[in-house]
Amino acid sequence: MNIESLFLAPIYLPLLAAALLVSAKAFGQAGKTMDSMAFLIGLILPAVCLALLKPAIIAHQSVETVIGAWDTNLGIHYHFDGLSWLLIALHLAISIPVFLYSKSNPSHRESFSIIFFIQCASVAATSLTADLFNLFVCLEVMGVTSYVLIASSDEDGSVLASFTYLLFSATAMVFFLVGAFGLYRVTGSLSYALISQVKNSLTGADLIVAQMSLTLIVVSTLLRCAVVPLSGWLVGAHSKAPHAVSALLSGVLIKIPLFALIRLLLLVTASERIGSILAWAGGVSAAVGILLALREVQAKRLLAYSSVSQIGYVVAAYGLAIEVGLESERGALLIASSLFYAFCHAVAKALLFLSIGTATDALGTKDLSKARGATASLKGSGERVPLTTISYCIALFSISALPPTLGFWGKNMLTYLAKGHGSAYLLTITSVLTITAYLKLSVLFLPSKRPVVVMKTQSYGAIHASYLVLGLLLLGGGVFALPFKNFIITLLLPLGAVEASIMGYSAYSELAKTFLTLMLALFLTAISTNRYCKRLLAKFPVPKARFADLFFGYALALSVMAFQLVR
Amino acid sequence: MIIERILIALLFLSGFAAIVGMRNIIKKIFGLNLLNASVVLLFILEGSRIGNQAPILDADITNMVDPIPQALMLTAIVIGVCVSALSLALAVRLYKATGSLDIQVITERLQREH
Amino acid sequence: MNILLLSLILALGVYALLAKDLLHSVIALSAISMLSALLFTILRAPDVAITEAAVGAGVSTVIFVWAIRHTQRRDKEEP
Amino acid sequence: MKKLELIKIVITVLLCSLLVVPIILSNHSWPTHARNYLLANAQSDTGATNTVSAIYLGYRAMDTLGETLVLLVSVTGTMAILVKLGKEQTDEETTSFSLTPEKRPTNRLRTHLLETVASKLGPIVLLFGFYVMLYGHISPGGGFQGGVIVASAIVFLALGTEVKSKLTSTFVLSRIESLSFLLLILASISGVFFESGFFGNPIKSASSLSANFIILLNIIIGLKVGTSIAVMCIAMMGGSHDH
Repeated sequence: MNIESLFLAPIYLPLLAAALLVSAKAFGQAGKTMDSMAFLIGLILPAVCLALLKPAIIAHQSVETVIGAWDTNLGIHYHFDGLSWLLIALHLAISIPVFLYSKSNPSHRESFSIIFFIQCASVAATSLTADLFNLFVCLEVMGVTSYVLIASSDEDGSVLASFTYLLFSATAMVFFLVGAFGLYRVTGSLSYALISQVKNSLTGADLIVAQMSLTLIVVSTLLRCAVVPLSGWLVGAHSKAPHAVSALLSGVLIKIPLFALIRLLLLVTASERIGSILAWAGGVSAAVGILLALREVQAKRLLAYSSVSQIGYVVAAYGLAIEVGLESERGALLIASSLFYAFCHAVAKALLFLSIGTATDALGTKDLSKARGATASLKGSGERVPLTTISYCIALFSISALPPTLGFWGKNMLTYLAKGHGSAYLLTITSVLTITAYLKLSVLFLPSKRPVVVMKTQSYGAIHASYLVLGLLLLGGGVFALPFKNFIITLLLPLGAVEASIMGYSAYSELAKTFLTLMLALFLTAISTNRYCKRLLAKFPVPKARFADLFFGYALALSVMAFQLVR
Repeated sequence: MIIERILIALLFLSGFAAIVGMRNIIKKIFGLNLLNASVVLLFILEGSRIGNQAPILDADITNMVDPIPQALMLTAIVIGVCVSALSLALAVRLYKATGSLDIQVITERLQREH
Repeated sequence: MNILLLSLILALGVYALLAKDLLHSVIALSAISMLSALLFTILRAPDVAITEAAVGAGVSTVIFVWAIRHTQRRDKEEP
Repeated sequence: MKKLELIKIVITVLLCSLLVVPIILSNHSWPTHARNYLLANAQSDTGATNTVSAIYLGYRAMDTLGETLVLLVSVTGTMAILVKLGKEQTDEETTSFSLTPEKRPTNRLRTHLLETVASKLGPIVLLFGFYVMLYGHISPGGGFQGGVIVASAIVFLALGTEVKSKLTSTFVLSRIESLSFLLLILASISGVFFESGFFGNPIKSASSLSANFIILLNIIIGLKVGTSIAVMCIAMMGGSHDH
């Protein structure tokens, strides 16, 4: 086994698992044994491969390989380094518990697992690829699997959400193709390295064509990350999907394309301009997302809006890092904190979706104005240890950036590093509002006077296993946050990042700040639950996203980005 | 030369306008099909400018067209058809659920259920 | 010749979008695929031509017809 | 309100066209070095004279794998929706096809002419499909195109009533499909154990036929594509012909 075969394992092993499941299904052999075998091959073995690769990436080994071992530039280049290792690790950390959870739902049969494994392979391929057209194919596979998984819910609303997402992103992918056409035409190549070689020598009209093509590619990829103004599709899709799928989509799938894009962005000229737009877009996403979440009354929709808001943090730090340049100390720290926060949010949001999903299922309603007493209902439906409530609390602490969880370190480091940029203010306001929004969500678990209605009883073994993995990641990560952070910085070094440590950062002042934030949030909650204030809030118009508005946002993003790049 | 490109650009824009503006969801999918077709035409048309022989290596081949866009478009055509098949299946399910193909009516009827 | 084919394709495309009868639109799209296949043959792309003829004119037409059969044939504006 | 909507749509299309049209109209000369490289080396690298096949299943085989996955996933998704639709409604009416509502089962629309011609044509088309599939490395065509033709042949056989073929049963078809998908994945992984890497040619020096790996992939992809599209089309035409 050479290193190429090892780091490509997260692509082909899930595919093998999917193929085995397809055959088992066709030959009527599907069952528990087959499922566990697929789980071993498709998820555990890739994790083992990643563990085996750890020495190589700590030694800063970055490997560029051509799939199929062709000794020419025509082949598809795959690039392996610390970043791709981290992305695949992030995905595995979420998808293993999510797969366990999905087994608790009897309506998720073999076809669910098959599509799930294909999606795993596409995520790994997206984080490794260094070829423009292959990125297109990977994004399409990722997209198609998402559409099918979203629509696999029994609700009719999920079909509309899936359809909207499909049409929006399929159209954007055609624009991506036009971008690939433009870049191939002026540079004569599809692999990132060769594109950047040629692109630096372009002048005049050719340069403009290249920049416009790049705009189309970047914006079409960012669509998958749901940055404002491209986020209209997310709320429907993530709130209507089955719980396991929501956890995976909100946790991982909106972040992978963002970090896969970094290879392309680092190679091109004037990437700092894209960075500055992204920094602002991130701040605005964070603020807009949380404001919309505050007035939402449906549990899963609130979580989905909060995803828009949280991805804003990641994008803001990411954009700032690109703006200041990854070679500088601040840039290196920023990109590391962006990835670190992506990890925090992925785990916390996955846990939130799973626990809230289980709770609302047990309650039989998603409406936050009515639903109370989830803990009792869960107990009634057969949960002996109130692990759903406990894990909700852990996730709540993490996403509100309260110690001792992972989120405390992640969010505070990120806002500390972003200081000085305008969007940092937006991020600070957002962190107060986040706590308010989640306090509003927590009413689900308040005790209720009404008698407990048991919707259905089920076994909680698999569900609890998934909670345990995610909850331990949050708590354990909180304890070992600093070594973890240093590990990420070390891994990102081959990208051009310098060795850097956080100067002037002290946990005590952060604790004080967190306390202030918490108090402010409690104060705001007290105000907003006031009768008069509620009446006032209800007067604000609800933004009604129509289909054409999605594309309006897309056109807006395209023109802003193009204006910045071509100017 | 330039007229061909303008025609393709017009095809692209009419497809895009249909996706954005049409209210019938099946018409939107037609628009997506046209969009795909225009990009495929664009790649093949421009890739064929540098030669006049099909890209099959016979003995007397000297000046063939660029095969790369052709290989890429094989993939793009198939992906396009797969996506539109899936979207049509979703559209049929939406119709069965709401009894309409109009995106606004569908949205309203599905929201009313909640 | 290319220009002629392309303008035919454009005209059929616009017709497919504006026709009130969805089945007519499907036939127009199918014709677009056939014309594109012809154009690809002229442009020395036989592989793409075969694919477009088989996939675009064949499979996608079947799926479109199936979808229209299960929904409605008329594109009517609803109030 | 309606006017505002219209203005929004017009602005959207205009802004997007501002970006896309310059790229489409760009006059930069088309790059030739890839073509020149292929002209010189494609045959010695891959053994295929059809350079499109050489790229499609050789240099860029990874894209083809992705495309096959998209097909698999979308067929699976469509079939799941079909199954859901089938549960909801059992009696079929053909109101949508005739402009005046009629109530007769779908198969009555098939005429005797169609049935006879389809069943006579089916085997010939099947043969042609396999020809396109097997000769993809030297002539236009290949696994995917051949597969679609095979699928249409199977649909012909399913339409016709004269020949009763096992091939039209979704049961058999989905078994072939699943096996060929497994074979495709195994073929792509096999290179890992023969030191040519993922998607490397594992039998490069094993046989005198230099295009062996491309032919193998063509057959596997053809079977996979043909059967999965046939399954979908037969299901769409209203039920499988399980005996």
